[in-house]
Order: sequence, then structure tokens, then C-alpha cells
Amino acid sequence: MITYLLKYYDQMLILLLEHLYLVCLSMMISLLLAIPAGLLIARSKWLSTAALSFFGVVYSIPSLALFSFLLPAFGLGKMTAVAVLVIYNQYILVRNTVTGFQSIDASIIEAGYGMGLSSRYMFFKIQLPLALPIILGGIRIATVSTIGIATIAAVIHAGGLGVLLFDGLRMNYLPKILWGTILSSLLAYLANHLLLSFETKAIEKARGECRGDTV
Amino acid sequence: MINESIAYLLLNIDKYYEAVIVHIEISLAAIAVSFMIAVPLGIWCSKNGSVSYSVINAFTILRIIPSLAVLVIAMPILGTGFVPALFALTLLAVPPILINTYSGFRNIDPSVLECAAGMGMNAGKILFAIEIPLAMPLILTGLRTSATEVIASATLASYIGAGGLGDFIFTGIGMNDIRILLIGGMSVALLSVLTEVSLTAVQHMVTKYQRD
Amino acid sequence: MARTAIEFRNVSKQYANTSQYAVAGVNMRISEGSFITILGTSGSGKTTLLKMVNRIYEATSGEILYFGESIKNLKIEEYRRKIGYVIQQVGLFPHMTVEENIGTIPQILKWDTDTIAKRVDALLELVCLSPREFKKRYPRQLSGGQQQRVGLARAMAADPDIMLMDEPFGAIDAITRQNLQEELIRIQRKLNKTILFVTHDVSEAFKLGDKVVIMHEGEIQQFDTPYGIISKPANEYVARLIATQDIVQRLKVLKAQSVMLPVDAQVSDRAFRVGTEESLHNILTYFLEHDQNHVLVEDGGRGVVGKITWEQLKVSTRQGEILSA
Amino acid sequence: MARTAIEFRNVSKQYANTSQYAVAGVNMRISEGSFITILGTSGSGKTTLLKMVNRIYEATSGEILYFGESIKNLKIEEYRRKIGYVIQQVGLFPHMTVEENIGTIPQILKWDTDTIAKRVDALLELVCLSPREFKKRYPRQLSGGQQQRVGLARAMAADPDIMLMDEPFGAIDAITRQNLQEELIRIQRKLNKTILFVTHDVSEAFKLGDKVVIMHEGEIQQFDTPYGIISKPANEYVARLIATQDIVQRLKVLKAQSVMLPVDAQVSDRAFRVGTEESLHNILTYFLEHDQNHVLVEDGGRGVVGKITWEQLKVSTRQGEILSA
Amino acid sequence: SSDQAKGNKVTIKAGSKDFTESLILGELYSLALEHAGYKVERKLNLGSAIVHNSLINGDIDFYPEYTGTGLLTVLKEAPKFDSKEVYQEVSAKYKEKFKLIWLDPSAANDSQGLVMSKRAAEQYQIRTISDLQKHASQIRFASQGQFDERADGLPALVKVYGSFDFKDRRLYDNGIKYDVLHNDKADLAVAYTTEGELSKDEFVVLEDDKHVWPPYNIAPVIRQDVVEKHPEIKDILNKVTAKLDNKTVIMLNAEVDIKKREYNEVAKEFFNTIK
Ligand SMILES: Nc1ncnc2c1ncn2[C@@H]1O[C@H](COP(=O)(O)OP(=O)(O)OP(=O)(O)O)[C@@H](O)[C@H]1O
Ligand SMILES: Nc1ncnc2c1ncn2[C@@H]1O[C@H](COP(=O)(O)OP(=O)(O)OP(=O)(O)O)[C@@H](O)[C@H]1O
Ligand SMILES: C[N+](C)(C)CC(=O)O
Ligand SMILES: [Mg+2]
Ligand SMILES: [Mg+2]
Repeated sequence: MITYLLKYYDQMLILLLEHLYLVCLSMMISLLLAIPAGLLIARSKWLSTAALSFFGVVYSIPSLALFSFLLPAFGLGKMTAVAVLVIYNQYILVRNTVTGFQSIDASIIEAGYGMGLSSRYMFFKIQLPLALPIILGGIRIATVSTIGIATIAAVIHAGGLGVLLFDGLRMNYLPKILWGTILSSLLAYLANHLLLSFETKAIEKARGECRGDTV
Repeated sequence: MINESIAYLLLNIDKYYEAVIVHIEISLAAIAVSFMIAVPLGIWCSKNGSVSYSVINAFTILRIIPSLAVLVIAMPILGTGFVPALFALTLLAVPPILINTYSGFRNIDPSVLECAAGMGMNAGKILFAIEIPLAMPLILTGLRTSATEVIASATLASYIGAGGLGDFIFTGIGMNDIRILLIGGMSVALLSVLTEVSLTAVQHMVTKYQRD
Repeated sequence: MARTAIEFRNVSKQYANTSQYAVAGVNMRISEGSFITILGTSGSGKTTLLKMVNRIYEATSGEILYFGESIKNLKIEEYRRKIGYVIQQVGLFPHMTVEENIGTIPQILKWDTDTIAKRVDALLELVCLSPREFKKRYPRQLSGGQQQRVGLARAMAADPDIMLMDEPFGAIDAITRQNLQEELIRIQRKLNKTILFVTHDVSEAFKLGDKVVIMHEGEIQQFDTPYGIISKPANEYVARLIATQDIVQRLKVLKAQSVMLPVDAQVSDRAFRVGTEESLHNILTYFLEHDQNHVLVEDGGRGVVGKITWEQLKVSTRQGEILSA
Repeated sequence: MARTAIEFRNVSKQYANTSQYAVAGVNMRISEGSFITILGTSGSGKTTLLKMVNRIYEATSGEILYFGESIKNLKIEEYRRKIGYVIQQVGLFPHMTVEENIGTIPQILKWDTDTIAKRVDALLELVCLSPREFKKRYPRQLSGGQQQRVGLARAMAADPDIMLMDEPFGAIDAITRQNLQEELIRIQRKLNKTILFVTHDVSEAFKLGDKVVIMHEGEIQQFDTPYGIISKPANEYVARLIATQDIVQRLKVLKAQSVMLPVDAQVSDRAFRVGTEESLHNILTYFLEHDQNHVLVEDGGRGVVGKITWEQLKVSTRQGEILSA
Repeated sequence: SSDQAKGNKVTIKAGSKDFTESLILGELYSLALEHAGYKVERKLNLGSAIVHNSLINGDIDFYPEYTGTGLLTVLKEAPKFDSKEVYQEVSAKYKEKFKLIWLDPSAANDSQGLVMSKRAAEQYQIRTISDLQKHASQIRFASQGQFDERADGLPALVKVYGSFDFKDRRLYDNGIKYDVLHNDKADLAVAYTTEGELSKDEFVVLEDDKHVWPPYNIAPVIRQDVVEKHPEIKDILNKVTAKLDNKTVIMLNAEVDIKKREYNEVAKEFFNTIK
């Protein structure tokens, strides 16, 4: 295993960076789409069920099928991979966003609107921070999923750690499998760690600090 | 194309029938097991800030390992078939429930908890009568995410001879045969919608109090 | 004549899944610059009424006008910003400090940072909270009454023309409350604000309100001056409500003028003199505290115009059906 | 002599990240069966004090005893169940109907369903809410005052020996409030409950409390009977607080006995007779409402023992430094 | 002509499927092109379901394909069993339908086969598919889905050898079939006749005694416009294909799959021996 590392560390590093790039890019795009969408549909029970069912169906399309479906539009490479990852992510992100917005105390929303805050202000300054712990929970799940799913991007020549993993699986070669696993897990660990610390901050912030006096 | 799919389906109806049942069995088992692991763990984490980091991290990382790799690595121990499929799916399904349970508990209005404690409810009673119901919308959110994911991923049971609708999907993909792929894909999608709708109904029921 | 700031035209509101109207057929005109207090049974629709004014709830039927214009036609956020709203549940933003809570609207209006900081300090002082101590705290770190006062300060931050105040002093102690009442009256007079103020404290309602609205089961029972309400309660419910005030309290709304015995223009009596607007309550207090049983009523320009004796006070108390409610 | 139900021994509480004590060095004994009202500046530590009694917060230093036993040694849940707690923020369980909220503790105590249902109905009636209409509602569907009353009913559900009530009537209208006050006194007398009752309404505090605690900046300023407080305010703060009540209000705590002029045993006067415990406030009201200027004071067994005239009332009002606060 | 290419530095986009053999071949062809002065952009390792579409889309210019696969999976024609016939049919139809050119086919034939663990083969005395048919009811079959459906798979066998009533038949991923055999979870699996594992002593390929398998000769499929612009590419690639026979391909596969070396090293090493 160590010999493998010593021999191929440069390739592994490239794959790792490619993976990181895929994940970051698709997470960013996903968030830009999912959070406003979540807010929008959170207002209607009917709409949110319909939308979430739809994303659920999309989520259950096997990635390979989705790839071949999107290839004509985006071609081989990172674009298609990112598109697929973004599509999958909507499911988790939109769901948690909806739940997050729905769980804010009604009297706070009322006070805000009653003061004449614009929807935009309410969204960015009140609802988002208050729903943030839950949204961040969703982001965490989604990021980790994305790190996992991004491995299949290898199939369409989008690079990333999937190359290592699937090569390893195909050759039935443990060092490759393990390194692929270790590197993607490392990525997941770091992402999770980072997001969890944001989340804890967000929770504290949303509650107005301080806990711990209560028995 | 749909007609061809149906023709193929009728020809292989026994196989299909069995695949659906196996798929549902594996999914249900994985969801149930994950739920039983993740909810208590999530509750525990929400009350033990210091460990929550490590526990949640650990499970999230396990989830990253591609299921196929899990299966390959676990084959010498778990063999092939139902058990390793269940194992791999459980790893997938735990984190969403875990994380959402955790947030659900942390999100409860402290004044309500204070009241409950002040009334002399013991920890168990507070847990079951107050905290779990109030965290339930989020727990269910996690459950829905997991359920959809499990149903979609239960196709991997086909990697290791455990059957299920994945048999149709992989055969379809391997042969580049849309008919077969459609049968598998549509069935999985249908299961996923059914689950979504029924869990939404449950969630609707437990959040009745939020509406006028 | 003052313009009509807010007019209710046959406004009703029914919540989903309820058989009764929370607010039923309300007609009312509120003049600009008036201080209206609202009294009523718990559950009688006071909060609902206020919330319809700033369109938190839409009326089921009827129409509300803001300076003659249906509020449905106004740009909702701009309209709401002209209205300060103190909500019954306080509703502070839990993730913002006291300072940030109060500064929300000024910030939106792009006041400069310095002005905002000064305004926040001034408002905190106004509601009897030390800025230094409380500015940086989060709502959770405040007592109930402190939270309520921050809510009050927040509603006043951008100097709205109209204030909707839903039991704003409910959780505040008597001394602070007295200060706040006086501040509020001062501000209202000075800046000609229109205020709708819900309270459960009958004497507070009479003390603050130019006019008092009395609600019961969704309907307005009476909309009149304090004197009008005490002297002619419109119905049995109103009578019962003011009966919770003892007779002595009710003397507060009776003016010297209305009961005095006329006297000759030239009186050289050295007795204590009161204005024509002095309340009978104060005159009674004077009697209790001094070895005298009469006072003279003086009308600024015209000199002494009347006289009130202990016996006359008693007679008028008894005569006024007003007080026998 | 009644036993001591709750004793504070040098109890202090400081919140994290604050420089001041929220409660500082409180010493106090509360007898079983007494009704203690707590008045004080907003932010003076009243809520904190109550919360330490049922161990929602732990005291930073000092000790609280329940019938002589440190509350730290008691089984916390059992102990808390003996204590009804009405929290300032109401804190109803949002996912339970009114009925379920009230029935929570009886259910834990495994009362049978029928008994619980009857109890819920009775409590709802008690707090002036129609069971038929409100039983099945969720907290969100209630007005502010209705929520507060459900909170009250919930705290009383299992008939606790001790009640901690944090501004329980803050959002309730005057008529309902009067009913509730009377119910509460009746229950307390009948069942010998010990009640700690925070309020901002000074006259409510004097009306309900056997003894009144006055707090300011975390410290107890005075702990005495209403009469004691009005007649000898311990310091400037207390004096200012009761000054918010007008002099006539303060007459409420003075008894006929304490100011009457002695009379010969045999009086055939047909004047109105009052008991020795009658408040001067009521006697003043009598004077105002009738064409008479004196009443006789009668002591059940002993017949007429004294007489109070209007002039005597004035004298005693003036004499009592009590009232010159 | 290679000078001309050198001057222009023409870029060719090479593809391959996502299994060892295809990767090695893709790399091998790429090396040959580079040696001749072309620049090669490698887009190897594409999913089998994707690669054909990518070629049509122009994401890649060529990739190594198998004649049988072209006939049955891509064109969805009925199976044929003669190598030449198959080659001619796919050449003609690809050109007509897709504007794609099949270059010369290899001698190597990566056909389907059935493989058993030696243990099971010895236990039941199975050497040929005919033997297998007799003992089918004692055999656990690790299939991989498409084999059961493909016209050249089980249906073809059944037609010639009679029905196979396996004791047990489950689907496994192609990547783990040798593990399944190794771990005794099954006795029989579908093999491809050039797989590296077949060089191991542990597995036995059954003899196709009644000759039912269609041929799977390797050839690069290339876009017509590319060949027309750079006709010399034909020769460059054909030269490589000419060196490929079963023994060579199995050896190359084994270097990667058994010895766990990187496919590009293996390809390079081999290319150096033939250039
Ligand atoms: N969690 C907290 N962290 C820091 N300070 C707090 C916290 N809770 C209360 N305080 C402070 O402690 C003091 C006492 O608060 P407490 O709630 O006991 O007051 P109170 O007498 O009940 O006031 P009110 O009448 O306004 O309800 C206040 O100054 C308050 O700001
Ligand atoms: N969301 C709701 N759904 C159903 N009924 C409601 C809802 N909100 C309020 N009500 C009912 O409408 C009536 C009026 O409520 P409202 O809150 O306006 O009363 P209020 O006068 O403000 O009372 P309070 O003094 O107790 O705050 C009450 O009977 C209440 O139970
Ligand atoms: C390796 N085979 C050629 C058998 C499989 C394929 O068609 O891709
Ligand atoms: Mg209200
Ligand atoms: Mg308090």
C-alpha cells in the first residue's frame, strides 16, 4: 500500500483535486438552486410534496442512465458529472430547506413581516439564519453524498477519485480500492468536520447563544 | 417503446414479481435497521455535544465508501446475498436520519422543555411525550431522504446476487436495452414515489398542530 | 379636523375550522394623531383586529382604509414600515442581539451606522434599559419584561406614524410602566402619532386613551371617550367591565367642571384651587389628605367659577348613574 | 404554627457571562399554606428565584430547603410533580391539544381516563374557557390570554401542594382576572396550598398576598404583610413602588379596627355597620355612595365596638405616616 | 506521411471502455499514434453504455470495439457465427448508419465462455458445455444479467445444447465473479475468453464443443471524417491490431489484473516490443 502511494502520489493528488473541484462546483450550484426553491415551495404543502416526490423519482434514476441521458447535451467530462450531481443534490437539499423554513416559530415571522421587512430581507436576515442549522444538516448530508456519488463520474471521463476506486474494483486490487476509499473518506471527514462546526455555530446563533444554565 | 417494455414484462412476469418483492424486502429491512440505529444515536448525540462530532463523523465517513467497495471488502466476512446488501444499504441510510434527528432535538424551543421538566416529567417521559413528537417532522424528513436513497440504491443488491429490481436495470444497461432498463427504472421510481407519498401523509399527521 | 388615519368598513374575520367570527362586522374611524386603547375579554378579537390593520391576516370580508385608500392597494412593505407593531408574543429575532433587533428597520432604510447606534441607545434609555449592559445581549438572556421593552423599542425605531401595540406593558413592573406610559403620551403628543393600544388594565386604558374601544365576542361594544364610557356604558358587558374598577377609580374620569356648584365671581376664600379639568379623584385625595372639605374651581382667565364640597362630591357620585354601573 | 414549606438560605444566582448576580443572597422562609406575592422591577430576579425553587436552574450558591430537606437531595421528578409551575412564556406543548396539555401530569400519574376527562373539563371551566369549544384546539389556535389560562389549568391539574406562578394573569382581561383571583384564593384557602405568585400589578399583589416580597436588583427589599409594607416601606425603592398606587388604593390595606373611635357598648344608632376587618377603602366607598358620614364598627360577639366618621377617616389617613410614602 | 502529421500536430481523441482489456488497447493505440507524431487526447475508461454515443457525438474519435458486440448490442442484429461474415456486416452497417469505420479485426477473439472453479469442475467431471448441461441441476450459476438475455448468451446455448436447469442462478457484478467462484458462492460464471484471471490454475474454461459463440474480434472503430482527413491512421492502428492474438491479450490482461500493474505501463512495455 505504501509502495503504491510512493509510486503514484502525484496521480493520486491530481485525482483528489479533481474530485474536490467536482464536489465544490456542484455543491455551489446545487445550493444556489435548492435554497430559493426550498423557500418558495415551503409555503405550500401541496407544492412541496409534489416537488419532493419529483426529486425523489429523479434521485432513483441510476446514475449511469442519467449520464447517458445527459451526454448529448453536455458531452463527456466534468459538465455532465456536475449536472448529474446537482440534480441528485436537489432532493436532499430542497427537503431539508423546506423543513428548516417550516420549523421557524410563527410569531417571529409575523413580527418580521409586521415590521414591514421585505421578503428578501426576511429571507436573508431572518429565515435563513434561523433555518440554517437544519439547512446545514442537509448540506452536510448532500456534500457527503456528493463526495460519494462523484466517484461514478469516472465513467464519463470526469476524473476524480472514482478512477482509483473503480480501477481497483475492476482489477480487484486492494491498495487502489483502499486508497480511493481513504482519500474520499478523508475528504468527507474534512467536509463534515467543517460543516458540523458551522452548524454548531449556526445553532448557537439561531438560539441566541448560551445554553447550559438549564438543568 | 413502452409497449415493448410491457411485452417483455409480461414474458418475464414471474422474475419481475420476485424482483419487486426482494427489492421491497431489502429496502424495508435496511430502512428499519437504519431507523433503529440512527434515531437513538441521534438523540444521544443531541444530548452529548462532545461526542456528537465524532459519532456523526464516523457514520458519515462510512457512507462515503462506495457500496461496491463495501461489498467487495466485506465479502470474505459477510459473504454474498441479502446480508451484505443490507449492511451496505444501512451504511447509506443511517446518516440522513442521524443528522436530522440530531437537528430536530436541538431545535426544540427551550421554554417548552423547561415547562415539561418543571412539571416533574422524568427524562423518559419528556423524551417520548415532548421531544420525540416535536422532533418528529425532522426525523421524518431524514427518514424520507433515507428511504428514497435506499430504494434507489437497493439496485446494488444485484452486484452480489441478492436480486431485486437492479437485475433489470443492470441487464438493461449492459445490453443497452431500453426496454429492460425502463422496467427496472420505472418500478424503482414508482416505489420511491409511493414511499414519498405515504411518508408525507405520516408527516402531515404528526404536524397537524402546526396548521390552523 | 384631523383626517381619518384608519377606517374599518364592516370588517370581519373567521379563522379556518371555527364556527364563530373572531372579529365580526367592525366599523370604526380612527383619526390621525389619536390614541386609541382597546379593552376586551380575552379572546374577543383584539389581536386579530390589529393584525388585520397591517395585513398579517387578511379580513374575511370588509375593507380597511389607510388615509382613504384600501390597504390592499398599497405596497405592502412600505405600508408596514409606516406602522410600528408590538406583537403580543414579543417575537424578538432570537439570532440577533438587542442592538441588531432594534436597528433592523433603520438599517433597511440605510441610516448611517452612527445614527443607528445613537438611535438604539436613545431607545434603550427610553425603555429604561441601560444600553451598555443590554445592547450586546441576545433575547434569551433577558427577563420577560426586558424582552418586552426591547420589542417596544424595536417598533419605535424608525419613528412610524402609526403604532399597533398589543399588550406592550403586560410584563412590566409598575414603576417602569408609569415611566413608559408617560413617555408614550409625550411622544404621541409631540409627534402626532396614531396609536392603537391593546391592554387589559382598565385604568391604563382610561388613562392613555383619547378614546377607548371595548370588544367582546368579536364585536365592538362601545367606542367612545373614557368619560363617555363611564358615564354611559353602552350595555351590560361594558358596565360589568368598568365595574371591575372601584368607584373611586372611576372618579378619575369626572372633571371638576362637570359637578361644581356655581359661585359668585368674587370669592376671597383662601381654600385650595383646582382647574376646571381637575379630576374628582384628585379632589377626593385632597380632601383625604387635608383638614378641609371644599375646594374652589378656577378657570384660568375667568377666575374662580365654582366650588366643590365633600357633600357635593358625594351627591354627584350618587347622582351620576355613571358610577352606579 | 404552620411548618416552613420552603426556605431560602443565602441563595444567589449568577448567569454565565454576566457581571451581576440575578439573585443575590436571598434568605426567606415561606410557611405552608401561605400565599406569597412577588413584586419587583422587571429584571430583578423574580423568575430566576422561582426557577431555582423547582430546580430549573441551580443556585450558584446557597441552599433551598423543602420542608427542611435540601432540594438537592430530593428525587427531582417526584419533587417537581408536587409543584405546579406556570411559566412566564406560557410554554404550552405545541403538538398537544388543550386537553392533552392539561392532562399531561394526571396521565403520568396514571389516573383513569374518565377522571382525567372530568378534571380537564372542570379546570377549563375554572379558567373560564368552555371545554366543548376549546378542548380539542391546539395552542396555536388560541388567543394570548386563552393560552395563558390553559397554562394555568395545566399547572393545577394534579393538585400540587405548591404553586409557582410567574405572571399568570398578565394577559387576561379584568373581568376574567377578577374571577380567577377569587377562584385562586378560594382554592388556596380550601386546600391549604402554598403559592408563590409573581405579578406586576401592585394592587393584585396586595389583594392576593398574605405576604408580599419586593425585589430589586436581585435582592429582597422587603418581605412583609401588605399592611406592613404600606405602613413601613423598608426603603426608598419600596416607597416609590407603592407610590404608584394612589392613596385611595392604599386605604385597602387599612382595617376599620385600626382607626375606629371607641364607643359605649350600647348604641342604638341606626347607622350602617361594618366588621372590624372591613377596609377603609370600602368605608370610603360607602361614604361616597350614601348620604351618611359615619359607620359603626361591630365585632361579631361583642356588638358595636367603635365608630368611624368621615373626619376620623381623614385624620387617620393623614396621621398614618403609612400613607405619606 | 508521419512527417506531415508531425508538422500539424493533429490531435486525436482516443476512447476506451471501462475494463482492463479495453484500457490497455486504448492506451496501445494511443501510443502508436503518438509514436507516429499525432497528439492524443485520452478519454479512456468510459462506461460501456456510453462509449458508442460519445463516438457518434464526436467526444472521441475512435475506440476499440468487438465485432460481436457491434452486431448484437449496438446494431441489435441476429447472431452470426462466422468471423468474416460478422465483420463484413458490422463494417457495412456502421458505415451506413453511423458514418463509422471498422479498421482491421484482430486474431484475438474475446468471446464469451463459461468458467468453473477447478474444484467444482473436478467434482462433477465437467469439461465441456455438454457435460455442464447434464449436471446443470447440481450447479450454482453466477450470471451477470445480460448473459441470460443476449441472443448470443444463454438463449443461444439452449438452442444448441438443450435447457439448463441450474440449481441456483443469481446475478453478480462482472467485477466480482472470480471472487464469487473463489469464495465458493457459485460454481459457474460467465467469462470472456481473454480475461487475465483465466491464466490462473484455479479456473477452468469449458470447451464450447458445439461451437455456438459468435466471434468477438477486436478492432478500432473510428469516425469516417477522421479517417478521410488522415488516411494514414488506418495503417498505424492496423499495425497494432495485427499483433493481437488471444495469448498476447490474456498476457497483457494478466499483467494488470493479476500482477496489479498499471495498464499504461503494461501497454507501454508491450508497445516498445512491437514498434
Ligand atoms: N440566560 C440568561 N443569561 C444572562 N442573563 C440573564 C439570563 N436570564 C436572565 N438574565 C438576567 O437576569 C436578571 C434577572 O432575570 P429574571 O428573568 O429573573 O427577571 P424577572 O424579575 O423575572 O424580570 P421580569 O419581570 O422582566 O420577568 C435580568 O437582569 C436578566 O437580564
Ligand atoms: N389561528 C387561529 N385559529 C382558530 N381560532 C383562532 C386562531 N387565532 C385566534 N383564534 C380565536 O379567535 C378569537 C380571537 O382571538 P384574538 O387572538 O384576536 O383574541 P384577543 O382579543 O387578542 O385575546 P387575548 O386578550 O387573550 O390576547 C379567540 O377566540 C381565539 O380562540
Ligand atoms: C468484453 N466483451 C467484449 C465481451 C464485452 C463488451 O461487449 O463490452
Ligand atoms: Mg391577543
Ligand atoms: Mg420574569
